[in-house]
Amino acid sequence: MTETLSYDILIVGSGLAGLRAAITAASKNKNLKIAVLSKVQVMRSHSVSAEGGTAAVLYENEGDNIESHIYDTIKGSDFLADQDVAERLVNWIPSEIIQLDRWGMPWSRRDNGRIDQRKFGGYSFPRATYAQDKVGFYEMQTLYDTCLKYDNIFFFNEWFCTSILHEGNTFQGFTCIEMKNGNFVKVVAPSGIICTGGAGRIYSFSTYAYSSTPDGLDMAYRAGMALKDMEFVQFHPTGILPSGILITEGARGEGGYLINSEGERFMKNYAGEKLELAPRDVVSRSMITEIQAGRGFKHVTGADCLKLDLTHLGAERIKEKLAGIREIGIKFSGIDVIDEPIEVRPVCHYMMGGIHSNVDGATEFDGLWVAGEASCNSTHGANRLGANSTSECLVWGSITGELAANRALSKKNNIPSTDDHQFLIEEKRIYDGIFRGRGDSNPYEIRKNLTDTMDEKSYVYRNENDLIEGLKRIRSLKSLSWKHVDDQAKEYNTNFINVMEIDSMMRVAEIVLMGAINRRESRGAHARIDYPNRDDNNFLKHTLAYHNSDGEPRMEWHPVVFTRYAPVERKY
Amino acid sequence: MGIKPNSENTPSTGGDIKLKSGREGLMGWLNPTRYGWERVSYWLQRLTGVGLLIYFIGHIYETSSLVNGINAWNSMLELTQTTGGHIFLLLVIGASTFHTVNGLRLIFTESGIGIGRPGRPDYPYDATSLNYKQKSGIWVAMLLAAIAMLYGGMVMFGDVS
Amino acid sequence: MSEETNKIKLKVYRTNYNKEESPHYDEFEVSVKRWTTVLDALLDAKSYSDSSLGIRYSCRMASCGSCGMKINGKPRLACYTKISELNDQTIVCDPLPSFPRIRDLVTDFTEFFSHHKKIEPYIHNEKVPIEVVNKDDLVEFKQTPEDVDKYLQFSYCIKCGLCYSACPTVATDTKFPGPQALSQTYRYMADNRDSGESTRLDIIDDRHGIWRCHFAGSCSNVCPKGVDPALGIQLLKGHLIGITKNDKKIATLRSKEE
Amino acid sequence: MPLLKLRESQIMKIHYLTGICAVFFVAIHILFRLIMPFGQSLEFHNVVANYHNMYYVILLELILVFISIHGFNGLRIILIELKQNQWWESTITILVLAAMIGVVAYGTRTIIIGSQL
Ligand SMILES: Cc1cc2nc3c(=O)[nH]c(=O)nc-3n(C[C@H](O)[C@H](O)[C@H](O)COP(=O)(O)OP(=O)(O)OC[C@H]3O[C@@H](n4cnc5c(N)ncnc54)[C@H](O)[C@@H]3O)c2cc1C
Ligand code: HEM
Ligand code: SF4
Ligand code: F3S
Ligand code: FES
Repeated sequence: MTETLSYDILIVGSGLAGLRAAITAASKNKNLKIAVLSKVQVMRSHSVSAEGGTAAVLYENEGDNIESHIYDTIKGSDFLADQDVAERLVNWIPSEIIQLDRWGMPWSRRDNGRIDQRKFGGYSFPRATYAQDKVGFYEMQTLYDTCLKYDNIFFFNEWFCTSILHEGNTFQGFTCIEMKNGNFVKVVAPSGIICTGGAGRIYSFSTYAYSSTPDGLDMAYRAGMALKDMEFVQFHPTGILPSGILITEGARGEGGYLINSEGERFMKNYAGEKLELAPRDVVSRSMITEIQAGRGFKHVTGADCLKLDLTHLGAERIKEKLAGIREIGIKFSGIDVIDEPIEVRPVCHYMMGGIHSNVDGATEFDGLWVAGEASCNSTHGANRLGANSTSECLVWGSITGELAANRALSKKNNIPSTDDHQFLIEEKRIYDGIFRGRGDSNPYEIRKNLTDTMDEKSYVYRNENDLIEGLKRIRSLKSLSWKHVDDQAKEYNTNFINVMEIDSMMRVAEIVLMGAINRRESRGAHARIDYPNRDDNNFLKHTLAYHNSDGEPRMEWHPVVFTRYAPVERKY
Repeated sequence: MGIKPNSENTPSTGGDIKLKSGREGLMGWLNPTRYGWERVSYWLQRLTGVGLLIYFIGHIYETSSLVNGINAWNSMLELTQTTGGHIFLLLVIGASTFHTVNGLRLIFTESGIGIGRPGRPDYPYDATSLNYKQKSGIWVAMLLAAIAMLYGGMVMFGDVS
Repeated sequence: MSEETNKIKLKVYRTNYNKEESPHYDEFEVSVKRWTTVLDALLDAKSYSDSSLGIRYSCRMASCGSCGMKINGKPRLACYTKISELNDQTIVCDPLPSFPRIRDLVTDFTEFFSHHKKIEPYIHNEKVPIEVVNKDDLVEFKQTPEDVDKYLQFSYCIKCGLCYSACPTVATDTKFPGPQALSQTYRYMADNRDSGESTRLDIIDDRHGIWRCHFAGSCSNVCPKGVDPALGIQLLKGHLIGITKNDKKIATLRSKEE
Repeated sequence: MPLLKLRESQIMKIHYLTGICAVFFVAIHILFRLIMPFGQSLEFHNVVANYHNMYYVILLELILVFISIHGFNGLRIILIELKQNQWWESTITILVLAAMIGVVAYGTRTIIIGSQL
């Protein structure tokens, strides 16, 4: 049954990063055959949910400058960002904005026909380039449509990748399941790019799509690559109840307030200058502090929350610039933000961590790159600024696309060796270990348990006891016998896929908790009650987690790259 | 098995997977479920169009008896000028009125007139194209069809000799 | 506003053609609250009653377009349909009509996507280099907010296929591009950065092209995103007949000083 | 056949135009039925008398041609939407054209002979 498909470049994941990479590679040379593999239909990737904006310096004549964007990013990261990477991001992104405009992106415009920008948290200039409040959606659509121009891009809709094939440290390909018919297939190529996005579904209360599970990260981890900085999970201040769907930061960028039960605009007590537009970690912590001080609201579900007030913006402004969140509010919360403040609560939103890579997006394997949220090239350090993630996806999408294409061109006639050894091991792992597994607990209950544990034990504020308790719970869940698939059909077996996803969630959740336990300081999104201060002497370094065949990950440290800014205290 | 890249660049290993077409076929044309007045009008326009075509062909045949002289004509009249024939004619009157009026509406809308302009849709979304002009056009067509049938009935049944 | 729980019956179309399973409905009892969506209910059933339920979903916020299905007789997005707004104690879910069925509620979109691809849905412009090569030369097209409003509505489309499955022509005509692809033709035509109008009009002015739309309006009736494909299609027809004129002026690049 | 090579938009223009013209022609045609009591208007000699009116004959011929074009094209539309393959589509086109010509010819025969009665 070992079907082998051979392409020149394999891109796993079709979010912003994946599609951007595909276009760059495809336009480089018509003869390169590029496969875009995705476990959802290509244009359904999680990136469509991104709402607020893409940060870029466009108006230097109005006072913005590259330097300031770099510094904002590094300061936002609590100085854990690699500074050369942040520079690369900021220098590159303006051309991506223009490129998207040429490809048909419906950017919101100023009256004179130029691209408009709005305020976003943590920036010293309004530089979130936006298209209403559906930025990610429009970007995805623009990239997808542009991909259709190239006959050498092949879309593998609903192909689930399970593992990386490699020979030593050289990338060879992926093993995948074609979901439609259940075939287990080997796809090989000289170059590969992993763009599998974030893994926020390891939390219950999360803004992520159901498809945002860590199987991409886990795939790299199992192959021997390090996952970096996984303890840094961003909690976005404004997720609605009960679903966790996001109200974009753009809502505050347009002038929305956060209020507590005393009707007070409490952010003035925490970030006197930037108020609601302080970085997300700051706002989320302030919100939890307010709630703990008893100044929160109770949602009908029983959850504590605060309110986001947009009523003063007026109907016209909301309908024009925040149409999407008005729709979301009415539909999923029953509240029209024109008339009423909406209940919000900090919600799992972004993983700063990911597959360890360098400034070019290159991984520890030759021929394999990583781009987008799945990567951790350390642009975002300990805390990402809003609107910098779609930027990252676009920039490293094009960088890695270019590099992967170069390698593929130089290896055009070297058909990768097709040794079946790893393929057979993987087949055994997923078919014998999972598909025909003999667990008795319901995997979906296990998943609920796991994600609830993460919500409870490693939320905005963390402490040693909780984290250790959480880790214990995850490990005990892991040791239960739950790996089994009730649905034994071959075609479109989502049950099987779900169980594989849960399997990867276990490992990655464990890494998040272990990283959080080891980092005995508070930095960016990682806030320890027991170590409330930043500790640059001991922890100004990245966490790496390597797979260990005996189960527990092997934790290591990795230095941060500094070019020009020395760490200072972070105030807003 | 074997990879089958197709023109859409969405390869599949194919295999023995069977799919069943989900097309509704003719049922989809009249589709009983709730799609609004425009769907009703679509269906009536089609039905009346075909009905009229059948009548039209019949009518040509009917009148062709003329060439065979007065007897042939009269025996044809005997066939058609019956109560059943009149009821049929009544339906034709209704159908042609509806088809004509609704057809004129369609000619306008399908030329992009009276259908509205694109603009920013605000939630809850109401499609501009399904505006009251269209709906009233459909209702007027139905109303006129009813009136025409009433009038036709009066003419035919009122003073049949 | 209290948190009432309510039990409803969920009837789900089940079949797996490869296992020669004949189509039937499975019934699940699900408890729902005021905000429970059909997707929530289905996932509840999948997690705790029958994990073999085949269903496609992802974003759960009506922006990815995965979860289209026929709910109580009408094509809708499962994640966008609250059970409380259906006012019914029994919710019936069928796969989207007019799409080939893979299994249970999951349908095959290959043909639908290929229709979209056929209309060349990307910017055509001979005057301006579409690829930004020289990174020092970063200027965008001039496009005012009014210019954006002319096509923005049509770019709301999430490719969910609801319109396609509601359209009576699609029910029998396999070559008809369908409301989604046709409205995207309009989207690009109305965009003043694009000058591919004649190419695309040529493609859709075909025996099975745009004229197979008879303004049944069902597409706009079911579209969850307010795209109003019927509007775009009729406006395109106006252009083809020559009644309405396209007064679009092709946009130019902003000059560096502006 | 060049006729078959008409663009669909041209065919539809014809379809709409014939539809619009039909409105007027048929209106006159029906008004002729109403200038005298309905039953009477159908008597043989009255009908034949009409056929001797040159303008009316032209009107009838135009109705015949226009409605045939419109109606049979409508039928073609319905049928090609039903089933799609090369054979079916060309067959339908040819059959519909043939039927159209047949009906027009047959109707014209009535008109010509009728006007000479
Ligand atoms: C609600 C929300 C709003 C946001 N708003 C903003 C914003 O305003 N500005 C901003 O800059 N950022 C924002 N972000 C963050 C940003 O959207 C994401 O970081 C970014 O879209 C990630 O894109 P990606 O290309 O890396 O991956 P994704 O878009 O997540 O795509 C992942 C892809 O990988 C595929 N995949 C995963 N695993 C596998 C596998 N095993 N096999 C095959 N395929 C696989 C998936 O199918 C998918 O195609 C937001 C995020 C959320 C959740
Ligand atoms: C009197 C004025 C008439 C007008 C204004 C008119 C108008 C129209 C229009 C606009 C359509 C196209 C609808 C669409 O695009 O979906 C149409 C379709 C059609 N018409 Fe007419 N029509 C008229 C008379 C007739 C007559 C007398 C006949 C019968 C011989 C007829 C038969 C048809 C048929 C069969 C269709 C195709 C139905 C379809 O496409 O759904 N029409 N008509
Ligand atoms: S036009 Fe509307 S219904 Fe059709 S695919 Fe797009 S969003 Fe869905
Ligand atoms: S439903 Fe179909 S017929 Fe036309 S108006 Fe919409 S495409
Ligand atoms: S799950 Fe994405 S549209 Fe419903």
